Amino acid sequence: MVSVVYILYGIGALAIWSLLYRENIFYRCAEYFYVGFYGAHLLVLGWESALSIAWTPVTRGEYLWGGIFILALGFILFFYSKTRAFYMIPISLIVALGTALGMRGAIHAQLLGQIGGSMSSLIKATFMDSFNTTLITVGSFCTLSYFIFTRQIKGPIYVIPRIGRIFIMVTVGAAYANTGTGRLANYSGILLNLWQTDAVYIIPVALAFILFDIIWRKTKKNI
Amino acid sequence: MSLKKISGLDARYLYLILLILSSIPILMPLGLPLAPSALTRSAYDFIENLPPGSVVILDAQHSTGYGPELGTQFAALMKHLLSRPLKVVIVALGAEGPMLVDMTFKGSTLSGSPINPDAYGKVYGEDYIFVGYIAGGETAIAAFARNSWITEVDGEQKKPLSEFPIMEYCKTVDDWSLAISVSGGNFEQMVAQWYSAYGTPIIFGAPGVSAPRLYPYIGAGQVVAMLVSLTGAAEYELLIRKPGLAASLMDVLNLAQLLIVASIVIGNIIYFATRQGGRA
Amino acid sequence: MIGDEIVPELRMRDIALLITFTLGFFMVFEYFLVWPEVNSAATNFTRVCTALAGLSAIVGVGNLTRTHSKNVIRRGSNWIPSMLLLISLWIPLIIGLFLTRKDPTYVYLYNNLYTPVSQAFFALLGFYILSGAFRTFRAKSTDSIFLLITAALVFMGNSPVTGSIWPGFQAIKVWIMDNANSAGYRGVIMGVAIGTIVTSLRILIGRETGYLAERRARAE
Amino acid sequence: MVAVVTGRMTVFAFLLLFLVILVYLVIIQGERRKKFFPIRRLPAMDASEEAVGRAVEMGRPIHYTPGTAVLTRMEAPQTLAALSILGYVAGLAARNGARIITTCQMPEVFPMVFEVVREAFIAEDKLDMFVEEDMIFLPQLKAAAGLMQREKVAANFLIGAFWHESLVLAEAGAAAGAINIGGVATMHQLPFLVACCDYCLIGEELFAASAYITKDPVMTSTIAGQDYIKFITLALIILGTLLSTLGLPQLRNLFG
Repeated sequence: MVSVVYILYGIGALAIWSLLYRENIFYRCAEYFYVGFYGAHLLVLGWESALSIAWTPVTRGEYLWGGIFILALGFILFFYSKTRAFYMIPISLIVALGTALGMRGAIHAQLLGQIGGSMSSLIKATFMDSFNTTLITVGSFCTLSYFIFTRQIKGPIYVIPRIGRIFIMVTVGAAYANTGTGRLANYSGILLNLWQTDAVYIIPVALAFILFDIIWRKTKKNI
Repeated sequence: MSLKKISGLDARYLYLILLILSSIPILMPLGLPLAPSALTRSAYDFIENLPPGSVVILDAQHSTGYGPELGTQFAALMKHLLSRPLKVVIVALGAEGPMLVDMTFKGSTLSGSPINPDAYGKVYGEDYIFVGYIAGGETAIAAFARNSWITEVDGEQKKPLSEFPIMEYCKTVDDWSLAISVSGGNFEQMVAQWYSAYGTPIIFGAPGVSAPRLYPYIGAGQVVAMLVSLTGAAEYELLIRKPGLAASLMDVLNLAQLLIVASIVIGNIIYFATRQGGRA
Repeated sequence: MIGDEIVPELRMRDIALLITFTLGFFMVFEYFLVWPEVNSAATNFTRVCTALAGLSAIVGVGNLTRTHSKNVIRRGSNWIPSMLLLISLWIPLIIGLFLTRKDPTYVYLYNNLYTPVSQAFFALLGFYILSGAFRTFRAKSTDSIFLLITAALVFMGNSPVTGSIWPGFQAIKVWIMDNANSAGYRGVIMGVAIGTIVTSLRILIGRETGYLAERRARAE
Repeated sequence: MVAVVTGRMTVFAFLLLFLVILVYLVIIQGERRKKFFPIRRLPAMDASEEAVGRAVEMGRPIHYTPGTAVLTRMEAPQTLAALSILGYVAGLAARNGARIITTCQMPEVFPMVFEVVREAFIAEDKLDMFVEEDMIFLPQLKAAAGLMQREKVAANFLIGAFWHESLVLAEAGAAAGAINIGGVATMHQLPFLVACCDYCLIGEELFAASAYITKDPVMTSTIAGQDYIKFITLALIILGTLLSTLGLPQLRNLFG
């Protein structure tokens, strides 16, 4: 008995993958469904978090939170529908939080942590370790100097940001490939499901549509 | 055709080549040569050298979230244990364990083809048993070591453990010859509760993301060996000469990555050819 | 509309900047204090903002409904997919809000309709990694030569079959990821951190207001 | 009981350093000097004018998206910087009469995107050309991949904080035959946008872009402030490495 679950799996997956051939009605329906469903999911999650943060405490008798919940609901509904000027008020709260979090994280974890990491001793147990540590320290030094914006660096010193840019390219190449392998493993998992489950019945259907489309477009071009 | 047209056109031909190239190993596993890493080989050798009748614990502590990465490790280890004259006690210390053990026997997209113990001539209750799920994380790890009958009822037929002859050989951790755990975490707890406390040899099945923090345990001799990610599972499948899901997924990964390297090389050859043509 | 005259708009914008200034610096300096009342106030403020941001999904759903229902009524382009969007928006929304996410129909829709599409989108990356590499890894300059050689080496190191040809590939890949990669990575992170801090300060003291869409003088 | 988190004193000292440099430069220097600090060339921003021109010639729309970081996350400053650049690009589009499609994944940011583009059209007296339907809310930004090919966009701006959707959007833009202009500061997506976009703002360049565009004396002086802090950081790295090599790790321990 053909399982509906895997047929739906095949239809959904191949409809999205048909974008690789060209944008078409099957892909568009899958995309519109995807946007619609996740729009609902986003609000369901948002509603759930708002309930647990603000409304459930009311049921435990802490009435302050009920007020904040209604206020939050009112803020969004009232201010957004009014005008740009009013909507700035709820936004200024959220921007204040995001900016403060961004700053705290950036100073402590990113900047100071990385500076500390770049200060290790260049003399290590083995020659290879010393070479690697020197490479990392010099590399991060040059890379950071690439981001100097207001000083036009001329003359021999220019080699430092130039080397910095090369280190950036090495990092980009390495990270592209390393993350790429993970994405390919993902892709092969989906392809495996398509071949080894009842979803396989959708493959010939998809191929038929594509071939028909190629022939139809070729004949239309010749007429 | 100008280079722009070539690269525009080629993207779809590339996708077609990738689809065909990666579908071949799925339909018929090629079993591309895979140099088994030392870690995988030492796990295989340890199990091969276990004296007949040894009690081996196989713990399912992974989850569906890891997909085939851990599911195939669990299946490969189970096939090997069932093909050896050993007493295999399967336990689930992870919440999704019971479902995953069932899926491994019945076959699934996470673990590969079904495993039929009868084909290995093994009898449930005498040669292998599933003692069910024990909740509690570290406390469960410690409790199961102190008393392997802690669930009192087996996970498959829900009958008292006393009715199964195999359990006579597995009362506490002292009876264990080896503890294998396929898991996404709790590694430090298992080393503490099983190896440090009782000296039980341990083999881990770990995802790629956890491997780096486990190498020190192997270096210190607290853990015998480890299977790492899909690669480890594929290598183990080739060692037990039963290429399955992991091997075919590895073939897909190998071919896809070699295709990318080839396309980088060809892309540059086209680039230099047209640039020479353009300049000449 | 009320906001369009100049006077209220200036007042509202200044109030907004004042709120951002006071609450922003309060949240920054709270990080350095062990002061129970202040710390709990900061946690509560974070919870309120999370609730606000969560609820703003109402705005999103409102926009989706308005745009696509207008498209259906007008029989504009793609009105059939728009109808499908409205159906796949409102049916799960009603189930999700009133019967919660644990309801079997919601779980069925999520697992059997949404997840395959979402995973397929994610798996598109497998194809795009290939076409991206083919299209852009061209040895046009010294930079791109370093880029494509490093990427090729790491790809080779990641596919075990090359291990049986020459075990050195794995060793090279491990060395690149541990050393060459972390050198550039650390430099860029420090740059991003400094940029984030100064941009955040510009926003808090009200100098960076591009996000509030202040009317930009016509660039002569 | 009021106390200070001792572990974070170096962080506090660095924060004060930032404030002092910024206040001195912005308030005192920035206001007084009418001329702006020259910022080195940002190819991605110079290319945006050319990309908009190309879109007008081909009669095809521009696509802009300010990334996928909600404002309650650590990456909020990246989204806000992306909105400033959106104002500039929308201004270019309005002035040259190009159609700009803006997609946004974050519900609380969507009204801001709507207003930034609307305000840019008002500033160019082209409010009649502003199309509300082109401001599109997409709960999942990956869905813009199909949109770009349907509309055959000629220029594709991917500026802000991205996660795994960056490569899908970059390659979909390339498939639609668009010029890809990227700008990203989330480290894990830097490889994909730097590799697959024709021009890309790398890391901190995303933050310097809004000052580079406006050429406003105060804004560019804060960029100069960033450079002062970089010089201090570079000096610290040299000093710390020397001390550690000589066996005095005190400075290094200060930084954790």
